[in-house]
Amino acid sequence: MTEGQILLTGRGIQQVFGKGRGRQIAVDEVNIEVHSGQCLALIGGSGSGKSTLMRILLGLDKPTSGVVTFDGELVEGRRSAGYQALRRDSSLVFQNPFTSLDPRWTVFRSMAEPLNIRLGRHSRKNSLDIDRKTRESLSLVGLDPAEFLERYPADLSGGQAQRVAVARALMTDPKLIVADEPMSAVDVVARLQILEALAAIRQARPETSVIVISHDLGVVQRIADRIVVLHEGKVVESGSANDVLNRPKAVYTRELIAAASL
Amino acid sequence: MRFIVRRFLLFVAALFVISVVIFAALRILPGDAPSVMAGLNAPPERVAMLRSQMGLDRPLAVQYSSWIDGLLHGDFGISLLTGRPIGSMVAARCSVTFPLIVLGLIVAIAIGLTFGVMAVLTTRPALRSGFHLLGLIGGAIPALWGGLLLILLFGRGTGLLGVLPSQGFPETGWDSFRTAFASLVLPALTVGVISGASLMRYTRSALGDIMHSGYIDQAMACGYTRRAAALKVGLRLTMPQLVSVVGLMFASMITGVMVVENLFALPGIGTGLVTDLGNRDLIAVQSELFMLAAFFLFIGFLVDLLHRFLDPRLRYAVQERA
Amino acid sequence: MMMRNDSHNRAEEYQTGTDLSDMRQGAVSSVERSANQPSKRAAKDRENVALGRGFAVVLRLIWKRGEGKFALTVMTSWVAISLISLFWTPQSLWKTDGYQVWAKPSATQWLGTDGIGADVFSWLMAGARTDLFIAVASVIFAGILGVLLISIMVSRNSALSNGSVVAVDALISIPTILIALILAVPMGASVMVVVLACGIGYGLNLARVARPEALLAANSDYVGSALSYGASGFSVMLHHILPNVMPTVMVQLSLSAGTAVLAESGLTYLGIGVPSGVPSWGHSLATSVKLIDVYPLSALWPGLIVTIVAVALNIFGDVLRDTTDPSSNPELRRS
Amino acid sequence: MSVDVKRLGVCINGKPIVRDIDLHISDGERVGLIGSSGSGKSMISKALLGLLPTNAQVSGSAMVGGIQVVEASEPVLASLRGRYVGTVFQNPASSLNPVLSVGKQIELPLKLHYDLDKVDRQARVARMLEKVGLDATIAKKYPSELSGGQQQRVGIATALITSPRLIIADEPTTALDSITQRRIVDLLVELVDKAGASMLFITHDFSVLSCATTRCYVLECGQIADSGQTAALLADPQANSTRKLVDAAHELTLQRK
Repeated sequence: MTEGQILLTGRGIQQVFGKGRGRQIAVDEVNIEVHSGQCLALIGGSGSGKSTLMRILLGLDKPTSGVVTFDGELVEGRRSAGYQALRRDSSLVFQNPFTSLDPRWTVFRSMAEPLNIRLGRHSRKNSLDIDRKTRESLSLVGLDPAEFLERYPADLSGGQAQRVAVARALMTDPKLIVADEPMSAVDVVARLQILEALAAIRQARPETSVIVISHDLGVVQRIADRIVVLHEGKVVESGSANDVLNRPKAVYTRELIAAASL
Repeated sequence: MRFIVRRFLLFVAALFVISVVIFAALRILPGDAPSVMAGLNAPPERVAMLRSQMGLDRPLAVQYSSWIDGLLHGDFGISLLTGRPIGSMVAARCSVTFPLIVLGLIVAIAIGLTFGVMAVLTTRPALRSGFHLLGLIGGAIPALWGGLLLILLFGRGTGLLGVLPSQGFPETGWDSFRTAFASLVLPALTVGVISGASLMRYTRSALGDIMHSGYIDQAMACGYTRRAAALKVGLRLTMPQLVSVVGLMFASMITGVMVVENLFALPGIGTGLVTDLGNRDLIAVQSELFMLAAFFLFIGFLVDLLHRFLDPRLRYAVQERA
Repeated sequence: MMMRNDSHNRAEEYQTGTDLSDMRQGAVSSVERSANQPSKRAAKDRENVALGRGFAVVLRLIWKRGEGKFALTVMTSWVAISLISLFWTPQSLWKTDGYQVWAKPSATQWLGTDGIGADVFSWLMAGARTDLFIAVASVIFAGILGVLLISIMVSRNSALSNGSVVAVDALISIPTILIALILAVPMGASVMVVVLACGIGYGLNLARVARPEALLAANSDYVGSALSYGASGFSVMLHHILPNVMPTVMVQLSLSAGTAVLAESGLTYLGIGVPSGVPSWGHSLATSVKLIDVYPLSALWPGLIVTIVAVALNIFGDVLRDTTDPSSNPELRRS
Repeated sequence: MSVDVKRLGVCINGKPIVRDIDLHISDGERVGLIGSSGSGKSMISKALLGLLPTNAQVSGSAMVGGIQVVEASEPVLASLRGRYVGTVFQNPASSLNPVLSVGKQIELPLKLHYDLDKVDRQARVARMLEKVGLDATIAKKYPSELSGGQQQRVGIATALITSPRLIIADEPTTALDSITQRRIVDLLVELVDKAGASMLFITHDFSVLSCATTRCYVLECGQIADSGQTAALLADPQANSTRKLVDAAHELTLQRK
């Protein structure tokens, strides 16, 4: 496939926690780039630093050293153009769908939230418009709007709730969707549904970039274009999905492949 | 260790703040204290003499620092009304109040823990709602009324059974141990039952939550019965919470203690404080309030330390950054 | 300057990009704007109706339970008696009779008379309104203080939040009565002493009790998500965190109302609560202590009433918690 | 130890969670119980152990090693648990007692069921730690100081310390990352086989099941929907619910080209 423009880059990113004896390098000299329209899988076990790296790439945490750019703009502090652009053009999907949806809000209200924040509660872009967009997004992830819009999270299964979260991420038409272990808190059947939802999004919106974070190579094989394997804070392998899955170089990658094979 | 030091510094800081608050509260007293004390038609010279005796003619900063200086040296000042040192006055009152609090606490813990655990362990719905009702009503009884009921039931003279003294404390204090103890039984029961009821509610909800946790499943899977798991594992796991609750109970009990002291005519801190306040004995009230506050802040300090010590998750918490 | 311009442009591009029909947005006519007005109002109305219905549903759910019926009945009667006592009591509060002191209950004086010959029953009835005021005022005060403290405790400014947590931890060990004593020294016995002491004490307690839940909400992913879309800390507090701690706050405040009534009786008895000329249940209880030698059974009534009210408020708190949570309550979710 | 479940049903507050469960585990056999979340699979394991909440009603019959556990008294069940039946839970972080050191945690079943002196118990704990691949120094640590994988190894050691004849593993790997997951399953299977014990392995993931069991039951909406050899079901699923689970497993595991 043809590679789009570079959307997000991280150069020499390092994150150190604590000092003295407790000093711990969570992310060590990581270079990473995401093109628009690309799906990048960030793979690593627990403690590999993948979530730390994600927070830095999204501008939510400040790295000890290193530079992040988004859409050509430097991400540095809350006032930088890159940070503002990230807030505007990126969306997050969290690991546990039930803690990422407010239990006291209906699906509709949760989904409308990003636009309400963006446009102010009583914007001219009135409720009709938001209404239409929620319906569109829900249908895209394979949920019937008529059935789900007025439900509360307590009435959803894990897979349904996570797809609602994915649909919410679509509401702002982001250039980048980041999904942090979106499938590890739900059962296999639900995992497949979420995977299908992500694939549908990529098909409907080919310009949208997706970063999927996971500990499991198996779940990302169908959607990832590129794979970056993180181990103990370092990138041990990166390349096209095909190369990494079929011709792994690092020992750790081979272990991951073995663990994900039947 | 660092936690202990930090918490101790906080304790000292809180002491300082509360001393300033008490000091300030007594200075903005409406009605000039010396004139009140001297009486209605006292000559101005007498008022002025009282004023200088109380040290009220000095600048505020000097008054405050000499008060604190005295406190640090164990000198709490001299009561102008009785002419006795406040330190010994308070000590005498404490010898009534502290045993009362401790007895009340024992009653409360005995009732609260036992019934709380039983309420969790019982499977009979009737018993369950019985405990529920007990907790509700027990915690809603005003101390004054509770004391009154006990007097009506057991008080010597007026009571139906008339077995226990309901008024006063022996002049000789703890030298006549049996009478002294007997006169504390009804007051201690009053505050103990009321606090016990709320402790029972806490125990029931805290232990009830733990019983639904994986820790109990694991303990039972190792071979404990449900009962044993509740007693050996569940109670231990609720301990940090319960210690906090008992610590707070100290604070909530003191209102009841003061009330029953007055009701049962016990010469304790509560009765003393109310008398001194009525007499506008400024110096005495100031020192007594401060000592009470210091006592409760210290209890709070101890409870926090104990809480920390009882929960290894707090001691050894690995910093998680997943 | 360039950058700001750029981001501004993109924001507009975004707005127009999402909806082609909004291309004319730059020149929105006043007609269109006013046309949008009613729908906005309709939305607001719908919200209010939903809120009202939620309230009605909660009330109905509370009423459906036996203990809820009891709590609601007691609370309604309390308010009703308070209102009635403003206009009418069986005997005038100030009618005293020097020949009729410590009288036994009779057809005119249902619970007898006190030391100056005033009607005990009438004072008990009038006491309802003072205690109602104390309960409501101290709950409002505690609620405001508590919610304020909770907001500070979970704020993202770590110096502020840590500071407030330790401060609350230290102050919580100061008993309510001590606060009342300190206040009573300059203020004398007054209703405000009770309200302030209870308000401060219960506010601190509320903050401590609700903090774990507030933290849970504050650290939750739904708050993280809202923040990542650029929501302000204040808006997240208002729309996510506070609604999620509200059940705990309500329960705690309901319990506090009961405790305030109990505290009033204690403080008044000790002479630092409601002053002696004002009717209150504490006053009636204190009277009944003296009545005990004369007519023990009528001494029981004031205490019984205080207990019943406190029990009702406790029950109300419990029932409220069970009925206001949509995640455990399907009936609230039905729309 | 064999397990024989006939027409088992569990209701909670009158609401049926599972019903009509027929399930058999022979001596030394590793059997799986698979179903998506909410299918009631954990309820079955809890019913076998007598760990159901007090508001649950159980009907039918469940024989564990010749003992009827439905309606059995608490002491009988307790003498079974930890001695003849070992249990590994889903999330060790929320099941290992946080105030017990690892050594004391593993020692607990020995202490409750056997009259051994302290030295003997500690020696057994040390041997057990070695078997599950943990360092002996870990015995003094608390669960919160360990990683997820280490915690689950402690969970396995606790379950196996008394050499029980039946292991019930309730989604033991769900909370772990994929590599750790694989290692834990391999370890569990190895230890269970070596001891000659039987195992009931509960999961929602067919790929894990295929490593851990030879035969399995598929649970859907509280009822057994399908059963058979794990490999056969995986190769050629017939029942609808089985096919859904197998398809998902195929889709989510790597097929080497």
